[in-house]
Parts: sequence; C-alpha cells; structure tokens
Amino acid sequence: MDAFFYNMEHIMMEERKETLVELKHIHKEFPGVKVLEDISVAFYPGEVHVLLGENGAGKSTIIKIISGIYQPDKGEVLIEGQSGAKNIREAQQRGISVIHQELSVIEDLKVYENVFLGREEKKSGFLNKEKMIAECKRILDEMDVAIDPRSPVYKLSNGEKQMVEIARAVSQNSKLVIMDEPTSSLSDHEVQSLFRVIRQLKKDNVAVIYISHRLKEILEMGDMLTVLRDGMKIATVPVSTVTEQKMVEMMVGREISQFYYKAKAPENKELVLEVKNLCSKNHFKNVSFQLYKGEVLGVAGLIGAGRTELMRAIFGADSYDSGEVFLYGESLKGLQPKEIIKKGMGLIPEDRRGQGLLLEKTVRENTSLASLKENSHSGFIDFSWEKREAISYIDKLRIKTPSDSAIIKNLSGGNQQKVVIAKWLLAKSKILIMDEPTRGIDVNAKAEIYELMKNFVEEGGSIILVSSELPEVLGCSNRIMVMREGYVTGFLDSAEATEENVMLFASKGNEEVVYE
Amino acid sequence: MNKKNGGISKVLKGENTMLLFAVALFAVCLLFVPRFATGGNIKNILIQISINALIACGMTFTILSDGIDLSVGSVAAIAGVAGASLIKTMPNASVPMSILIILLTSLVIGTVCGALNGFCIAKLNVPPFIATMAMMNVARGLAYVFTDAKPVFGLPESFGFIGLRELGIIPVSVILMVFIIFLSYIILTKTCYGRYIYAVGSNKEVAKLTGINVDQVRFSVYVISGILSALAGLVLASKLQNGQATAAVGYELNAIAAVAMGGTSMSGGRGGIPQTVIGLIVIGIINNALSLLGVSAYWQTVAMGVIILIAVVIDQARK
Amino acid sequence: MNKKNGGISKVLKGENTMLLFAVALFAVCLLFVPRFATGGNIKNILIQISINALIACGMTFTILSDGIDLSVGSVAAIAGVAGASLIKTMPNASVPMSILIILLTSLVIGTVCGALNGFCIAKLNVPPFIATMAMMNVARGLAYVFTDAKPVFGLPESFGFIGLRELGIIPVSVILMVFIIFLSYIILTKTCYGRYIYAVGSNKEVAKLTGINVDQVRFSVYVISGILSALAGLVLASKLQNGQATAAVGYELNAIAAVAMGGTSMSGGRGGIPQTVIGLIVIGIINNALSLLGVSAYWQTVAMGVIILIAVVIDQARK
Amino acid sequence: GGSAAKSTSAAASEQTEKQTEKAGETEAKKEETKGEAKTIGVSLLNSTHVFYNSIQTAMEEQAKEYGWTLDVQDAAGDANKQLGQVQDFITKKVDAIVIAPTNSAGSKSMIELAEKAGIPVFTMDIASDGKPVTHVATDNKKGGQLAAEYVVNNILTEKKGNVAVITYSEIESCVDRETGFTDYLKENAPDIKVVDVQNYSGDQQKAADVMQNMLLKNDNIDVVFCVGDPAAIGALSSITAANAATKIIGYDGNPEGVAEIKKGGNWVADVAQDPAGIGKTTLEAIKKHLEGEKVDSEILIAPYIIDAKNAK
Ligand SMILES: Nc1ncnc2c1ncn2[C@@H]1O[C@H](COP(=O)(O)OP(=O)(O)OP(=O)(O)O)[C@@H](O)[C@H]1O
Ligand SMILES: Nc1ncnc2c1ncn2[C@@H]1O[C@H](COP(=O)(O)OP(=O)(O)OP(=O)(O)O)[C@@H](O)[C@H]1O
Ligand SMILES: [Mg+2]
Ligand SMILES: [Mg+2]
Repeated sequence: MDAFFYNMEHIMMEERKETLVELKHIHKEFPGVKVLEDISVAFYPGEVHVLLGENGAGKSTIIKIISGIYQPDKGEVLIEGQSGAKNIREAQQRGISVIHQELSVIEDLKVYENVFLGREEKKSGFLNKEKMIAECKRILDEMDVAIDPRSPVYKLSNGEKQMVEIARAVSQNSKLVIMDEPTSSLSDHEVQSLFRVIRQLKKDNVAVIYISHRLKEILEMGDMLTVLRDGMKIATVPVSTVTEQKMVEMMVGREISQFYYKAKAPENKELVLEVKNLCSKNHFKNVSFQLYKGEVLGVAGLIGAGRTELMRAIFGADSYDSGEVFLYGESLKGLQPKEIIKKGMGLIPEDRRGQGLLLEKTVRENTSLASLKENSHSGFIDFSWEKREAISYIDKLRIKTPSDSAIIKNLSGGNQQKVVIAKWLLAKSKILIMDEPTRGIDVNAKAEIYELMKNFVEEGGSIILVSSELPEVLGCSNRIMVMREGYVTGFLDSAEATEENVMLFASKGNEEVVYE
Repeated sequence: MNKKNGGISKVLKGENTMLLFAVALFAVCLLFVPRFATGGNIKNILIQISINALIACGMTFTILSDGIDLSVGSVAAIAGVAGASLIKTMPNASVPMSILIILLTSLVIGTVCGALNGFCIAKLNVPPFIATMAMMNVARGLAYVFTDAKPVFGLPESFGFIGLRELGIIPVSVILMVFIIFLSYIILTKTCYGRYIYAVGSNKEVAKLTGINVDQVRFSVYVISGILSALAGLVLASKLQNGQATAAVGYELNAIAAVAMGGTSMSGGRGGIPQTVIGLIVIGIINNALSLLGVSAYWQTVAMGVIILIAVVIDQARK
Repeated sequence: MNKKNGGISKVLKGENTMLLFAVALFAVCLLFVPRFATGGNIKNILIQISINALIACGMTFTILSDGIDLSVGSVAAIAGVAGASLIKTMPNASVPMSILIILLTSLVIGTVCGALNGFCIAKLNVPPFIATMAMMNVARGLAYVFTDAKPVFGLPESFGFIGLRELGIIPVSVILMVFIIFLSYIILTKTCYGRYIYAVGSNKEVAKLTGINVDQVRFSVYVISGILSALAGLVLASKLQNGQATAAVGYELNAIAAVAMGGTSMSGGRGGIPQTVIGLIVIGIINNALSLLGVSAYWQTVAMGVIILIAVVIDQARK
Repeated sequence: GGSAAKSTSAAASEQTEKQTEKAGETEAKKEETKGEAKTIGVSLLNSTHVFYNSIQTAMEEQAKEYGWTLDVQDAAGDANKQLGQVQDFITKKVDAIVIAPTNSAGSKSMIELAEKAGIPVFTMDIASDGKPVTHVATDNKKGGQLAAEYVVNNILTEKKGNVAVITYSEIESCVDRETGFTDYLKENAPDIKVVDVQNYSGDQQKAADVMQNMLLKNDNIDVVFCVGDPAAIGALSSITAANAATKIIGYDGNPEGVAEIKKGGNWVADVAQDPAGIGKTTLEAIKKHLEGEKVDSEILIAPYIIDAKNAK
C-alpha cells in the first residue's frame, strides 16, 4: 500500500513544477528523543497541504524548521530553490508567515498593534496609527469577526485572540502561510470565516500548510495530505483519495472502532450543582442551570459567548455580581477555588499553558499538585505516593513522555492536556468542568479522553463539557446548553440535539431566550 | 498627544488614580504647607526632580523591556568624574564648548557602560539584575580608582551652565529635563522601536516569533539608560561644580520608585513615560513639602515610605 | 537528600556550573592566597557569611514566590535596636534569657514587619518592590527615631552568646546559620508548603486554579523573610554588642546577589536553597580572598563586580 | 582653640622628627631584631570619604618612612564588615591593628578578638566602647563650638541673626558637630537663632536641595553651618543659584573647601580637622607601643579654623 502512495506522489511531483518550499531528508533530534527522521515533502503555491499525525508525531517541529526557529540536524530546506531560513526574521522576509499552535499574541498590546507587529505602517518616520487601525478593521471585517482594533488583547477571549493571530498571519501578503491548529479554539462559525480566508489565499496563489486534528476540516479544505507517525513520513496523498477512516488508519496504524462514547443519561435525577441567575457585568447575564449526577452537560456557543467566564465564576476563580451557585445544596458564595476543590469540583481550563500547567515543572509535580496536601504526612510530601500515582496515570492515560520527571514544557500539546486531566482524576473530583478539553488533541487521544469521561460519569461523576467542536458536544453530552453573548439561549436534550438546532440557538437573539 | 488626552479624560473618569493622587497631594500642599505655593518653590521642585527625571526616563525603557538597571547611579558618578576631569584641562572653556564636552562625555561613557550591560543581558543571557549590579560595582570602583576618591574641582565657570544657569526664568536643567521626557515619550509611543520595547517586555518568546530582533531591543534599552544616567551625572557635576566618585549613590532606588509608583509594571510591557512623570512629581512634592514643613530627618524617612505606600494602595484598590 | 545527590552528580556531569565555579575558586584560593587554607580562616569565612546567609534564606523564599524583599536590612536594624534596648534593661540576664529575648524579639519584630509587607502585597496587591521599599524606609526611619541615631550599648555579656561565643570550636552563629539553611531547605523541598511556593512563583493563575491559597503563600513568605532578617539583625547586634539604627544598610543587595548568583530565577519558581548557599560561599570566598590579598578597597569593588559577572556568564553559557 | 591646635600638632611633628632621628641611629640594630618590617592592618570607616583618604595618605607616607607595610581596608560604614576585616587581619597575623570605628559602640568585640590573638588595637577618629591601646581623634563637639565661635566673633558680631545647620543625622560624629555648634550658640549668643536644621545624608545633591528649601522657607539666613564639606559644596551651589548672601562654614578642611575660601565668596570658613596629623600620630603611637614605650590612652588632635587669612 505504501508503494502505491509513493508512486502516486511521484507522478504528481512530475506534473507540477515550481515548489515553494521543499524539505529534503530532514532529521531532527532533541536531547534523548528522535523527533523527525528522513522527512521529504514539497509544498506548492495555491495548494492547501495538510500535515496529519498523532500528538508528538513531529508536525509542529516540521513547521518550526521551515520557519527558521529550529535548524535541521541533517537534510536541507529549500525555499524557492534557495537554502532555508536561518532565523525567524529571515523566514518572514522571504514570505513565510506562521500561526503557531500555542497562542502567540502580545497580551499588553492592542489588537491592531498585534496585527501589524513587526511591519508597522509609518508616516514620516512615526507610527501611522489611524491607517493601521483602519486597515485592521477592514481585515477583521473581511473575516467577519467583531473585535475592536483598539481593544487590548488581554481583554479578549481565547477564540478572539486566535482570530487576531489569524488576521495577523493572513494579512502579511506571504507566499506561504502556515497554520498550526488554527481552529482548536474556534467554533464552526469562525472556522467557516477562516476557510473563506484560506480560499482567498488559494486564489492568490499562496501556499498553505494546515495542521488540524479535526478530520472533517481536512476533508473540506485540504488538497494534499502528508501523514506522519513517530517522526516518520507515512505517505503524501491527495485529500480526494482518502476518507476519515482511512486517515485514522494511516495515522494510528490501526482502526478506531468507536469514537464518541456517550454514557446513558442517569435514571433518577440527583441534583449536584445548581446555578441560579448568575450575572457578571460584561461577561454573562442571568444564567441558570442544573447539573445532575452521572450526566455530561455540554455547553455550546460561538467564540466570546461567555462560556469560559461563566465556568471560572462557578469555580470561584472570578467574582460575580449577583446570583448564586449551589453545590449539593450548599451555596458557594464567596468561596475560593481552594474550598470549592475540597468540595469535589475540578476545572480543566481552556488555556493549558497559561492556566493549567506549571510549564517549567515536571510531569510528576504537575500531576500531584491538586492532591498533594491530602496525601501528605503532616505537611511533608509523600514522595513515593507522588511517583507511584504519576507513573500510574502516565500508563492509564497513555501519556507520551520520557519519564515522570520530564519537564512538561517539552511534551507535545496533546500530552500536556492529558497531564491536566490526570491532575483532576488524581484529586478525585466528582464534578469536572472541562473547558475545551480536547483542544489540540489527536483522534486517538480524543477517543481515549471520551472514554475516560464516560467512565467518570458512570462512576457517579458529573461533567460540564464546554467545547467549540460541535460534533464533540453532540457526541458526548446527555444535554446541551447553548449560550450567546452571555445569555443562555436554550437547552437541548440528546434527542433534539443536532448541529442545526444548536447553531440556531447559538446565533439567535436574546429576545428569544428560552429556558427549559 | 492622544495618550495625554486619554490620561486626562481617564482622570476625570477617576481611572488614573495616581494622577488624581498627585493632584490631591498638590492641593493639600498648596493649602497647608507654608510657602509651597510660590513660583520660586515650584521652580525648586522642578530643579530638585530634574536629575532623577533623567535617570528615571532611562529606567522606564529598561523596566518596560522587562529589565532593570541598577548601575545608573554608578554610571552617573563615573561620567561626572570623567567630564569634570576633562573640562578641568580647559580652564577657559566657553559655554558651547562646555556643553559639547558634557554631551560627548555622556554619550561615550553612557554608551560604553550601557553597551556592556546590554551585551551581558541580551547576548550572554545574564539576568538584568545581576549584570547591572556587577556594573554598579565596577563603575563605582573605577570612579574611585580614577579619582582616589577625591573630588575633581576647580572647574571653569562655563561648566555650570547646564546645572546652574537659567534661560529667562527657566533653569537650563529643567529645560533639559522636559526635552528628555518629551523625547522619551515620543520614542516609546510613536515609533516602531518603542512598540517593540513594549512587545519584548510583555512576552519575549512571542516577540521573537513575530520577527522582532529581541536581542537588539534588549541591548539598546541599556545603552539609552546608560546615556541618560551619564547625562544626569554630568548635570549633577555641573550643578555642584565638581565631579565626585561618591555622587549619586542609591539613585537607582529613587528612579525605580518613580517608575514603579506611577504604575509601570515591574515585569515589563505596561506603563510608560506619563506614569514615570507622575511618580517623579509625587515623590518631588513629598520631599519638598516634608522639608518645608521642617519634619525631622528621621520622620521624613518614615513619612516618605508611608505616603508612597498609600499612593500605590489607593491606585491598586481602584483596579 | 535526593536533590543534593542530584546536585553533586550534576556537577560531575558538568551541569551545575556555578558549584563547579565555587569549587574552582576555592582551589585557586587554596593555592594562591596566603593563609587562606587555615582552619581559622575557613571559620572566619563562615562567620562572615552567617548574617547574610540568614537574610538570604528568607530572600530565597520571597524570590522563589516571584517577589522580592528590599526591607531586610531595615528590619534587621530595627530588630537589633529593639533587642538591644530590651536586654539593656536586664543587666544581669543569663545566657538562656538572652537567647530567649533574641528569639522573641526576632519573632515579634519580624512578624510585624513581614506581615505588613505580606498584607500589602498579597491582599492590597501592591507590587513587592514598592511595598518592601516603603517598609525599608519606614523601618529604618523608626529605628532612627527610636534611638536618635545613637547606638544602644552597654549590654550584658550574655547577649554576646549567639554572635561571639563558640561551642567547642564552632561559633554559635555558624551553627545557627547551618540550622536555618537546613530548615529552609527542608521546608522548600520536602513540604507541601514549599511546593506551593514554587507553584505560586511559577504561575500564580495555575496555582490558584489548582486550589492553592495564593494569597496565603505570598503573605507567609514575607513573614518568613521578616523573621529571618530580624534574627540576622539580632545576631549582628549580639556580635557587635550593640544595636544601632545604621546597621545592615544595603544588605538587601548582598542577599539578592547571593540568591540570584546561585541561579535562582528572579521571576520565581526556579532555584532554591542549595543555589543560595553556593552564591553565599562564592561571594564569601571572593570577599575574604581579596581582603587577604590586600587588594585596595577600590579595586575590591571592581573585582567583586567582575567576578560575579564571570561566574554568571559561565553559568549561562553552559545552558 | 586655634592656638591649642597649633601647639598640639607642633608637638606631634616634633615628636616625629625625634623618632626619625632615633630610627636612623638604631638602623643597624634594628636589622638584627626581628619584626622591624611591621605589617599594620587598617580598617577605615569609609575610604571613599576625603577625610579618611587624607588619613590614609599620611599613614602611608609615615609607614614608608618606617619601612612598614600597611594593609588598608574599607569598612564602607558597615560594622559587620569591619569585624570581618579585623578577623582577616588576625588571620594574616599583622603586628597591630588600627580601626576607625563605624560607630562609637560596636568595636569592643573587635578589640577583644584582637587582644585574644595578642595583637594591639589602636583607634582613630571615633572613640570605641572597648579599650584600645590609644585613641587618636579630633574632638567633634569642639569643632562645632569652633564654628559657632567663629560666627559670633567674625560674622554676627552683634550676636544677633539667623543661622541654619545642614547635618548628617545618620552619623554620630556629625551629630556631635551639630550639637557642639547649637549648644554653644544657645549659651553664648541666645539672640542668634538656629532657624532650621536639615539632613543631607551624605549626598551633595540632597544638600543642594535642602539649602534651596531653607532659603525659600526663611526670609533671611545669615550663616549656614555644614557638618561636612560635601554638604557645604551642595549648599554653595544653591546659594549661588539663588544669589543669596548666606555665609557658609564647612567642616573637614578638604582641599576643595580651602579653594573656595580662598576665592572669597560665600564660603568664608571651615573647621579643619587634621587628618594627616591623626594618621601620623597613630602610627607613631604604634611604633612607641611596639618598642615597649608607654603611650597615652587618648591623644586629641584639636580642630582649627581655616578662613581667608590662613587658607593656603
Ligand atoms: N524543545 C524540545 N525538547 C525536547 N523534546 C521536544 C522539544 N520540542 C518537541 N519535543 C518532542 O518532539 C516530539 C514532537 O513534537 P511536536 O511538537 O512536533 O509534535 P506535534 O506533532 O506538533 O504534536 P501535537 O499534535 O501534540 O501538537 C514530541 O515527542 C515532543 O515531546
Ligand atoms: N479580562 C477580560 N476583560 C474584559 N473582557 C474580557 C476579559 N476576558 C474575556 N472578556 C470578554 O468576555 C467575553 C466572553 O469571553 P469567554 O472567554 O468567556 O468566551 P468563550 O465563550 O469561552 O469563548 P471562546 O470560545 O472564544 O473561549 C469575550 O467577548 C471577551 O471579550
Ligand atoms: Mg504541534
Ligand atoms: Mg472559552
């Protein structure tokens, strides 16, 4: 079969001439890990080339090599026939722009300042702010996102930040735009805006490298597909020749029989969490809902709908103006996360690097952090317990790491996410709020996480699942709450939940607010 | 200009509490401190903050870039000593000549010291605190070695132009201060370079990813700080008509206090010259008022600490 | 213990360059500095670093939590003055009584000053640099007011026990230093609280969302730093047999230098007591060797700066 | 005061001469006896201060003459650092130790340490609470009095007027100068009012600032007494800038002060200490002691006034 793919690739290479970027026999190693082995692949103008592979397969490393962040140990990069970029600046000057996997915006700068960072408009030597603001507004309007160019970026939601980064990358008039999981925190609506942009880029004969773990997107947008497994190239094929099943097979090396795991809705409704008329100025208004034992409550909405803010408020991380939250009938008013965690709640935040993990610390230390105290001996850490549990969760969740004392920064994104989940499983939480839990996670790991979720609720836990990936919400939730601009616009149960229905609620006006 | 209007309208909306605090403090002093409200005293305050202002402008650059410069006082001292020694060899120097000497010495000494700091920080990756602390020792030590700790005095009259004379009714040192403040403000808010300083201070990694030459930015802020410190040292020498190795000890803390008090974040990326100016004014007014009130030296120290704290607490409480 | 073995094996692998540097420095001094290699001199070095060691241990806590404590010197001074004044009222105090007074005074003064710092920082959200700078002024000023800048002397013999006496051949102050270093090490590496300090210093938001009481942690490190600084102030007073308001000026920089030089990150989360100890030893050896070599005071300042820089540059270059 | 000063220093220099002669005579003998090339450890309060600098220079000259080695260290105003230096001197087995203590209290333990090691200790400038072999110093209170006398006798001869003081509140010896000055006026010329006392903390620029404020606050200041020459330099710059008539009396007798007095401007007089005298006398005392002679436990070098008449 591989021979078949190889031939096909060969034939197509002959048909087309000018490559924009070409990798030839690239090898890359980090201390102790071989990350890329003999990778050769070519990228052409006007083509969307998808890189696909499990977490840690080496996709981000490839794009970091193309964009001059890393130099290959062996092999060469050719950009328009010339040797590759020695640093980021050079790559940029030679027409390569990148949307990195981890959010790369400067929080303290304004939206327009971020969009034009490094290529400011000037008028007689000084910054031409008016022009940049106007231009930025135009770009954002074209992408159909309502963000004020003058707003400081730290005030935006994660999805909005992602849109800012996209705006920045696509407005550079580059020859190659690389997108490393651009949609991981976007909902359908924004994904469609992004696709419009990509189509326009194709028309302008720009090359696009696209990385995503959402297989549907790949089928919709991709032209060519390169699959990686453990740092090696499996194949390069036209997207038109594959199906979702096929992609999974190429990527994982086996078939995945079942993907979404939905637990049965609980029979007798035992109330666990109740939110009553929760309001927070600017973020959400009058939110009420119930969560029952053994259920997965999905929360859907477009970016900036206020889901993250709501979850943080429930968890005690942010204060709210009015309303109340009851956990097992007890009010949580004025409690800190510390106390709420003690009562059995856990939060898997949307921004794992900024809010979920101590990047400089080890896998072990991150795993144990939330349950350290409970397992200590009069304040002294039980090191053997810590190591035992860390190793057991590395096993259980199949976390790909050299050891339990590896610095978590060096793990691939998906594996980092699994450590966050391990942290709360170890803390024996009964209620888990999962904010975009599968962001940046590969299909295989996703399936594993869905299974974990199912087991979790079946053992009597409850989950609030906030996700921008509609199939995930639909596939895993027993009930779905839809939000729009800070309001709850509706509840759907399993039977009535379809993509169309959810989108209807997610985009309709406040006046039509419906409660269960 | 935008920003300034922004600042004022923010005050009216009660957002920029530190400016509000400065205004309130000023009003209180006007009412209760004898002779505070005289033209002469306002001039005095301006003269008194002018040296710290030059240093604090440079400090604003380094702090915004997520650094710090502890060597400012020592650089000021070594520059003062060098400039004084140089001018001493020209007993009949004219005013323009003196000014030239002052500017040249600032430029050379400031650039050398600043570039060494910048090189260690940007290229050798030494934490700014350590690198500039080392420079603080080295520059101060060299100033002592150079002068044997004796003041360099007997300088030509003309050398006092910048530190002592007035143009019309405005002291030259105050004009210089206003000019440097204005220039720093323009650089930080109206140029790409200024924007990059904020970007680097806010997030070095991301700044690097967007193609900003992070090393260059980090290097250059220390050169700027060095030059402005050296200039401050020369103004000081001009004002006191001598160059001394012991001059400007502990001035780094005064400058940092002014920068941080105004609300510039110690970890970079947020703040700016308007904030520094407010900080300078508040500290200047407090010092002046305590001295006019004849508060005893010991209590002055206490009062200074308490008032700075109150100002910052009020500012934080509003946020 | 884990960590220590790690440290040594790292050195063997050439990873912990600063320790290597310290060892090399020690070897060079053994060979080239006359009288360096005597038991008496090693004892001297230990005595000389003991005060800074107490303060630097506290500083390690605050810096690891992403803070800083500039008030250490002033707190030491006010504690020394208070303790000396107190013991002066008991001319016939026994040794245990003196020790009790010293410990009690450290605890009370250190807790009060540290708690004020911690409150402003953790609860009122004042940047640590500003809050502790304010405390630096306030405590120093109060010490002056309290003593009128005159030393408090004529203290009972017994007061000198901690600072001057020896148990067997080991000075009591050195024993105290070793004890505090050990205690700090245990707290930071073996307890949940220590782990939380690292977590808070690495990322406050993550720590908060993981259920760590961030405010409490941030508050407490300043109390620890306050108590250790006060203790240092009392050991100093005991050693010098008097309490004076001018004591320990500028000690904050010495302590920060020791902490930062060893490799503890100024922005928190990384480093620890072993690093601080290495920093203390390197600085102690340099000071002692320069003094034994009879290098002139001015060149000592220069040399100190240069050597610190070299050490850190080598350390960075290896990374 | 002035005459007393001269006699003391004259006596001192006579002694020096005698000793040099004696040294010449016994040169041959000395070569046989061990320890003629002595090493003296000196810990100065603050070697970045001109005053201590002058002491150091004089000592170095004298030591050269004796063929001794001096090991001068700077305590930088820190008692703990000074203690460390004394410990290092003991390690180095110096023949004698000279301390200019950072504070009147606190050098006791250093003296005891050295005594235990059999090394004699001498103190300079600031008296110790311990018992050194000899203490050589200027009388600071006396210096303040001299300045006040000068005001009464030469400036405000009608015993009426306003004076101010720029002091250094953190340094005990400077506070002594201040009180010497104010106490003398209180007793001998109650109509001369001390209208303002401000602290300059050893920073010239701060002295300029407080002078500015004092001039603004008080309509008329006839004389300002500065407890150190750096303060006087700062004050001078503000007085010049304000075009005021305030006269300055400094303290220290540093060359830059003398230069200003010679110019005949506002800086009219200076209380001169004799740092060279202090340095020399100390070494002489050490020599005597090491040779087994008895020395006085205190040698006071009186300060004297420098004004336009005797400035050189
Ligand atoms: N700086 C580094 N040091 C050590 N190992 C690294 C480093 N960067 C990446 N790796 C390792 O290289 C491998 C490939 O990482 P890479 O980020 O390219 O994966 P990826 O395919 O982008 O995965 P994901 O889908 O999770 O983003 C991973 O096993 C990762 O742990
Ligand atoms: N710190 C802040 N200050 C001011 N506004 C904020 C802040 N954080 C978020 N917002 C605003 O709150 C709104 C809701 O953001 P939130 O992150 O809750 O959305 P979300 O539904 O989780 O969307 P996403 O899918 O993009 O994460 C956003 O429009 C954002 O602009
Ligand atoms: Mg990746
Ligand atoms: Mg969200």
